[in-house]
Amino acid sequence: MSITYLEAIREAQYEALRNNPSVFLYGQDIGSFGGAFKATKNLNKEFPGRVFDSPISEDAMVGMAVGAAVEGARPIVEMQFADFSSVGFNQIVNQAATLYWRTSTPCPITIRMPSGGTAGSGPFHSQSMEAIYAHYPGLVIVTPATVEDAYWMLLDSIAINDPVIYCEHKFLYYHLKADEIGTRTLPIGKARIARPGRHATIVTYSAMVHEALRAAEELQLDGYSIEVVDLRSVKPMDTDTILASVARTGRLLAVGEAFPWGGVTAEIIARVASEGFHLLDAPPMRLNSKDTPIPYHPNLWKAHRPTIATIAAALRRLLRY
Amino acid sequence: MSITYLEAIREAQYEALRNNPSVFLYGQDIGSFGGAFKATKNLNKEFPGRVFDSPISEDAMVGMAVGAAVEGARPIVEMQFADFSSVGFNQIVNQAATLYWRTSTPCPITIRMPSGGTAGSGPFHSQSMEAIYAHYPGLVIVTPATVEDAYWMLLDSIAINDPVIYCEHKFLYYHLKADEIGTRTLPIGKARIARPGRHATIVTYSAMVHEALRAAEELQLDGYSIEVVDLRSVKPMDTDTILASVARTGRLLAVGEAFPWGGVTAEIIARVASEGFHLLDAPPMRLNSKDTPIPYHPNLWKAHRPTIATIAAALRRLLRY
Amino acid sequence: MLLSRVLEEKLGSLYRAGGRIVGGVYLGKGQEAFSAALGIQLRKGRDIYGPLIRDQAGRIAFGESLLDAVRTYLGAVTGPMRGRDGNIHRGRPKEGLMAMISHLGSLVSVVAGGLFARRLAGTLHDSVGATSIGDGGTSTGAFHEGLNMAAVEKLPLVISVANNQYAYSTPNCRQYACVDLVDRAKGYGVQGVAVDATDLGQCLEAFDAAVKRARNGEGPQMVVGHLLRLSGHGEHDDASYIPETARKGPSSVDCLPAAERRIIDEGWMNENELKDLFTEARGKVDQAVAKVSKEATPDPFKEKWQALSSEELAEGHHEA
Amino acid sequence: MLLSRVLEEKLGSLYRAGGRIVGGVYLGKGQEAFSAALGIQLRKGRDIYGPLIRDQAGRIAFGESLLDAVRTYLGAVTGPMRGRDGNIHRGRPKEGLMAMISHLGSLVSVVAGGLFARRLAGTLHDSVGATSIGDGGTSTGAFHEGLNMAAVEKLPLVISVANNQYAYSTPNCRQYACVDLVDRAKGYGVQGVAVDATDLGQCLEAFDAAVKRARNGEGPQMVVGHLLRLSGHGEHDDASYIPETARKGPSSVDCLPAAERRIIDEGWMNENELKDLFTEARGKVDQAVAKVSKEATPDPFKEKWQALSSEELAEGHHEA
Ligand SMILES: Cc1ncc(C[n+]2csc(CCOP(=O)(O)OP(=O)(O)O)c2C)c(N)n1
Ligand SMILES: Cc1ncc(C[n+]2csc(CCOP(=O)(O)OP(=O)(O)O)c2C)c(N)n1
Ligand SMILES: [Mg+2]
Ligand SMILES: [Mg+2]
Repeated sequence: MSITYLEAIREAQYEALRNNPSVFLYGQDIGSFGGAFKATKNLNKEFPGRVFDSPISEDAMVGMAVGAAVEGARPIVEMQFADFSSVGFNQIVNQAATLYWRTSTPCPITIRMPSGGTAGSGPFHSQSMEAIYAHYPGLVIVTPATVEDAYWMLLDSIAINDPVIYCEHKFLYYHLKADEIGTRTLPIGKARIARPGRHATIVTYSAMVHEALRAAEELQLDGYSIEVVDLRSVKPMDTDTILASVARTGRLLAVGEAFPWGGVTAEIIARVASEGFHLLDAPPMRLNSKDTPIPYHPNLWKAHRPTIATIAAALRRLLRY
Repeated sequence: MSITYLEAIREAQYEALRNNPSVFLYGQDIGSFGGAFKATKNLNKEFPGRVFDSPISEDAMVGMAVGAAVEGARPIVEMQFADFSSVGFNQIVNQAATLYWRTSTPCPITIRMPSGGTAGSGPFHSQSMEAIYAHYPGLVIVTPATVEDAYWMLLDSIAINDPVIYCEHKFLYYHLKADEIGTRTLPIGKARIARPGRHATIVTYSAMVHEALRAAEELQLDGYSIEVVDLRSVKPMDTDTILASVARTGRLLAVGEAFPWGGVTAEIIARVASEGFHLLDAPPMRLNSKDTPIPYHPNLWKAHRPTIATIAAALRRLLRY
Repeated sequence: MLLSRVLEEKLGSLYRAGGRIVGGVYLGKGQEAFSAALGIQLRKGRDIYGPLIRDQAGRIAFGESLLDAVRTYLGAVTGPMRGRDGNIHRGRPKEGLMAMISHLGSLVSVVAGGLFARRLAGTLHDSVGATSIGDGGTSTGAFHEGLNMAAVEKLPLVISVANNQYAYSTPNCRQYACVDLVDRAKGYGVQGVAVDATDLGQCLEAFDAAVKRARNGEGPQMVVGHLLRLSGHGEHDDASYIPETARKGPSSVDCLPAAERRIIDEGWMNENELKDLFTEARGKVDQAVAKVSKEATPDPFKEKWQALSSEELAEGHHEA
Repeated sequence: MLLSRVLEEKLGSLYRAGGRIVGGVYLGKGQEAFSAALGIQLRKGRDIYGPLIRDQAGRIAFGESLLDAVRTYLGAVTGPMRGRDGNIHRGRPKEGLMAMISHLGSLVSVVAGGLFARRLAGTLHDSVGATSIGDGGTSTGAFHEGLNMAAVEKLPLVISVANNQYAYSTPNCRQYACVDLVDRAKGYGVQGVAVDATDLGQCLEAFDAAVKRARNGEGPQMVVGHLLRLSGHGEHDDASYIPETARKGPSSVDCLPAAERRIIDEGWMNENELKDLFTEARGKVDQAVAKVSKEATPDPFKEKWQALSSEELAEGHHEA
């Protein structure tokens, strides 16, 4: 028996619904249809009256979740694709994110965002919006990269008394499997050493963790041992674990799938450069997607985002320094 | 005679309307009322039928500008406050920003965003959203800090065949004055040395340029000469000018008024750390507002954003290193 | 509505005097009857209320204290917003009084969400939710999505549309093209009525009926009130863009003296009793202002600079 | 509409065969009459058309080439989107054919803006703009804001609402609560009519009249068509959530055979002539697919990785 990343997301919602009567699910086509990706498959049968098909109204979906949270509920909102959260943006960054700070009323909502690129999905079904939300005070942004984290971090997100943007990567939905969900992982806010190493550190998150791991394997053949840090949550970002890794290796490559201006990789480098400058034996590097919308055709898409090959090439340059 | 930053914005729109029949203005209360800040004062009298009061529909305001641009117009959209662009966000980042790349049809629209904090304005009338827009491919983001730039960069923005987010700082509207508009400034994309110096570089933009200059004056009394770089546009960001300055001084402090996670200051530091690592004699530092919504009460507001005092303190730490 | 008028006049004069009020002042002059008529239908502790810009009268009717209002306007740290947010943005969500953000329309779905959660929890009983919007606010996507969602969920939401003919300086003709905003109700599958909002009697009747229908499970209700904004958009605005014709039009009646006349004509009170009420109101307001004036304003060194409620997830400021 | 059906059947079978089609396939089966009836009213080069998901028939009627469709679905670099965007997102804005983004509702204001600019430039003359929306899309704030703005500006915009009873898997009862979506028209100050969209005759009449009214300066027009989506949401979807009752309901009539029967009954064509038309259509589609199959797909090394049209403002990629 094995369980996929997507199934882990379903199971976590199952658990949350089972254990906490305040939890409910709201999103387009998540009821009897089970969601565009089947992340809520059968949940509306198993928990009648707690899984709702919403109108195509992302702004109102988030607003209603905030209102429900004020009344003590713990709603999980599913965006059909992260990209569509752009029309719910205001309710997320101005309504949900400011509620506690303004009024001392906690806002325990979880917004699930199917994120990231897959071949043939194009500019509006492939976006990674974690940096957009992380810029705003009052939100927690998680980016699970493993089946275990998909499960435990979703449960943790639901338990947190603040709005959580849960970025689940669509590329991992079906491909990524584990034998079982496994025991509880690290808490949100702590990064994970996905692979220990001595010569350089890659700091990354979400689907890029797996590309980074494969690039690290490739470099192993050349005799280099590369450490891979999986951030797990990009806000809060676990600066201590990053710095400790750079202290061991002296070299840093930050890898992300999002657009290149600003974002997670810039934040990683800014932290290490400011707080761990003396740890660096070489200039820190970063690798992102290109500065264009995400292309539809697989030929282009594969070249738009970082790949094993471009990560490995960047590592080689970093190690040569 | 003198002219304020705000008047320069009005004058630039006057010039654009006068010289180019394709230009029109669309925004809330910008017609006979002349805008919430009077940036369009009298323009609807001077150019009848070219300055329109819009409904309270930021999404549609931007969408309509895109459609108009396709037909050859050069619309200027005024957001009443930058903060309200959050409800026009989707049309900006997904409709306007992708149009040229997707269809080869240029999208020459200018969106004016009254940005930044002023005392007593609170969490929803004080935001600086430049980093949010800069993250997305397909947009140009300008942040004028002087009367001259307010004028020339607005004219340049209108002339550019791509969507431009013109971030005008409300704090500068009335206080910042010049004797005259002056001759044409640098093109968009080029940074300006606002003050030359030898011991450290502050890279900043918009209203913070003036706080940085005053902090530099303060340090002058201690015998330090601080260079201040005014980015002028945050995307494109003029890495060359930044690096050349850091090459001269060996020390970098990036200052911004926006929220601390990511954003312009992280991008500055990431570029310098990656491309100018060997130029740095000390760890680069950054100074932003605090990671909470922007407070309403002036007591809190003054402590939330960087000030002359906190910039000077940061410089002293940077110089001691 | 009388106390509201007295309070707002005081706030206006404090604003003009300068120095005491932090930020802007936004008044509901002329809208008291419409606003209060909804507020008094609501039961604090049981119903949910999401007031907007011009709902001082509705707030008082709902049961918000004078002190909450004055403390917020004066930026006292003792107020519900502790100086973090101001004026009309105040609220106590846990007590059913929502704290609006500036973005118009965005409160509709929030109030709907509160009702939705109660129904789910089995605690809805006969409670209702109510919120307001202006003519301008009806043009927002948030208003549309929120009301449509409330209708789909058949929630007991009462939406009061105060059509005061202007959105800041923008007249109705630049805001919508239907004959009457109440024409929108049918398109949402919502019951709608329109009233002359300068007439307290009509307002009371309409909201009484609408709130009853909502409580009875008949789904969202819309009440459109026709009136004129009798103040500037804020106290910084002299509203000189409102033409004489509108200033003298049928909607320009001030609801407050009209209500007083009615009260006297009907013999419910005499002039002296009314005067006493005013004197009493002035006393309350002056007392509140005097009290709050002595209270502390926020101290940045005591302020907890943290946006999250979860201590363990708060990041440092990453200051230089 | 016949060519549209033949093309879409081909695209569907290419999708199921795998390997050739890039990404998903979204068909308009059952909606051809409604879509084409609008498309043929529009004059390419003079009117603006913003088709949506299920408007293959309207596109053909408007004058979009088969090659543009096939090239986009097959991701050929020769197509209007050059492999950068796909399937139903294609368009040629400079030729009046808008290229939709995915976010539903967001094209309404864009088409309105085109008309607005023309009026300003004095080039509007009798041109109109038209765009489509589904039952689901009417719940978006963008739809509301766009239509309201078009009404305020009194633009010659025709909006066709294809109520096919489902938004992906979501039935109408979870999408809106009014009796008929045409009830929304009045609330915008827009003229609205509803038709049985399975009946080509009704569709033709309604759009003919609506487009004429728009050309005559009567402002925005709404035509609501009642039908059933006869395909999955996309070809990956078997639509098993549509119950038998709906599949056999009055709206489940397939407009194409219905139109054929009518044509034969009225004696406008005989069966053989119709068959010939089909054969001809199949020939055209096969030819287009054969041609495009030999064309180049995009090459990342030849691709210009630049989102801005202004060369001098493009930044490097800041790659490691
Ligand atoms: C989405 C959004 N855009 C712009 C504004 C700025 N704004 C504040 S109040 C106002 C006018 C509101 O008019 P209306 O809704 O009619 O209410 P009234 O002030 O007349 O009571 C505007 C444009 C805002 N608050 N929200
Ligand atoms: C704002 C937004 N949210 C979600 C989606 C995802 N989505 C694509 S099509 C669709 C259903 C559309 O239904 P409808 O408008 O009725 O059109 P139909 O497919 O029936 O023709 C959804 C939810 C989207 N495209 N845009
Ligand atoms: Mg109004
Ligand atoms: Mg539909």
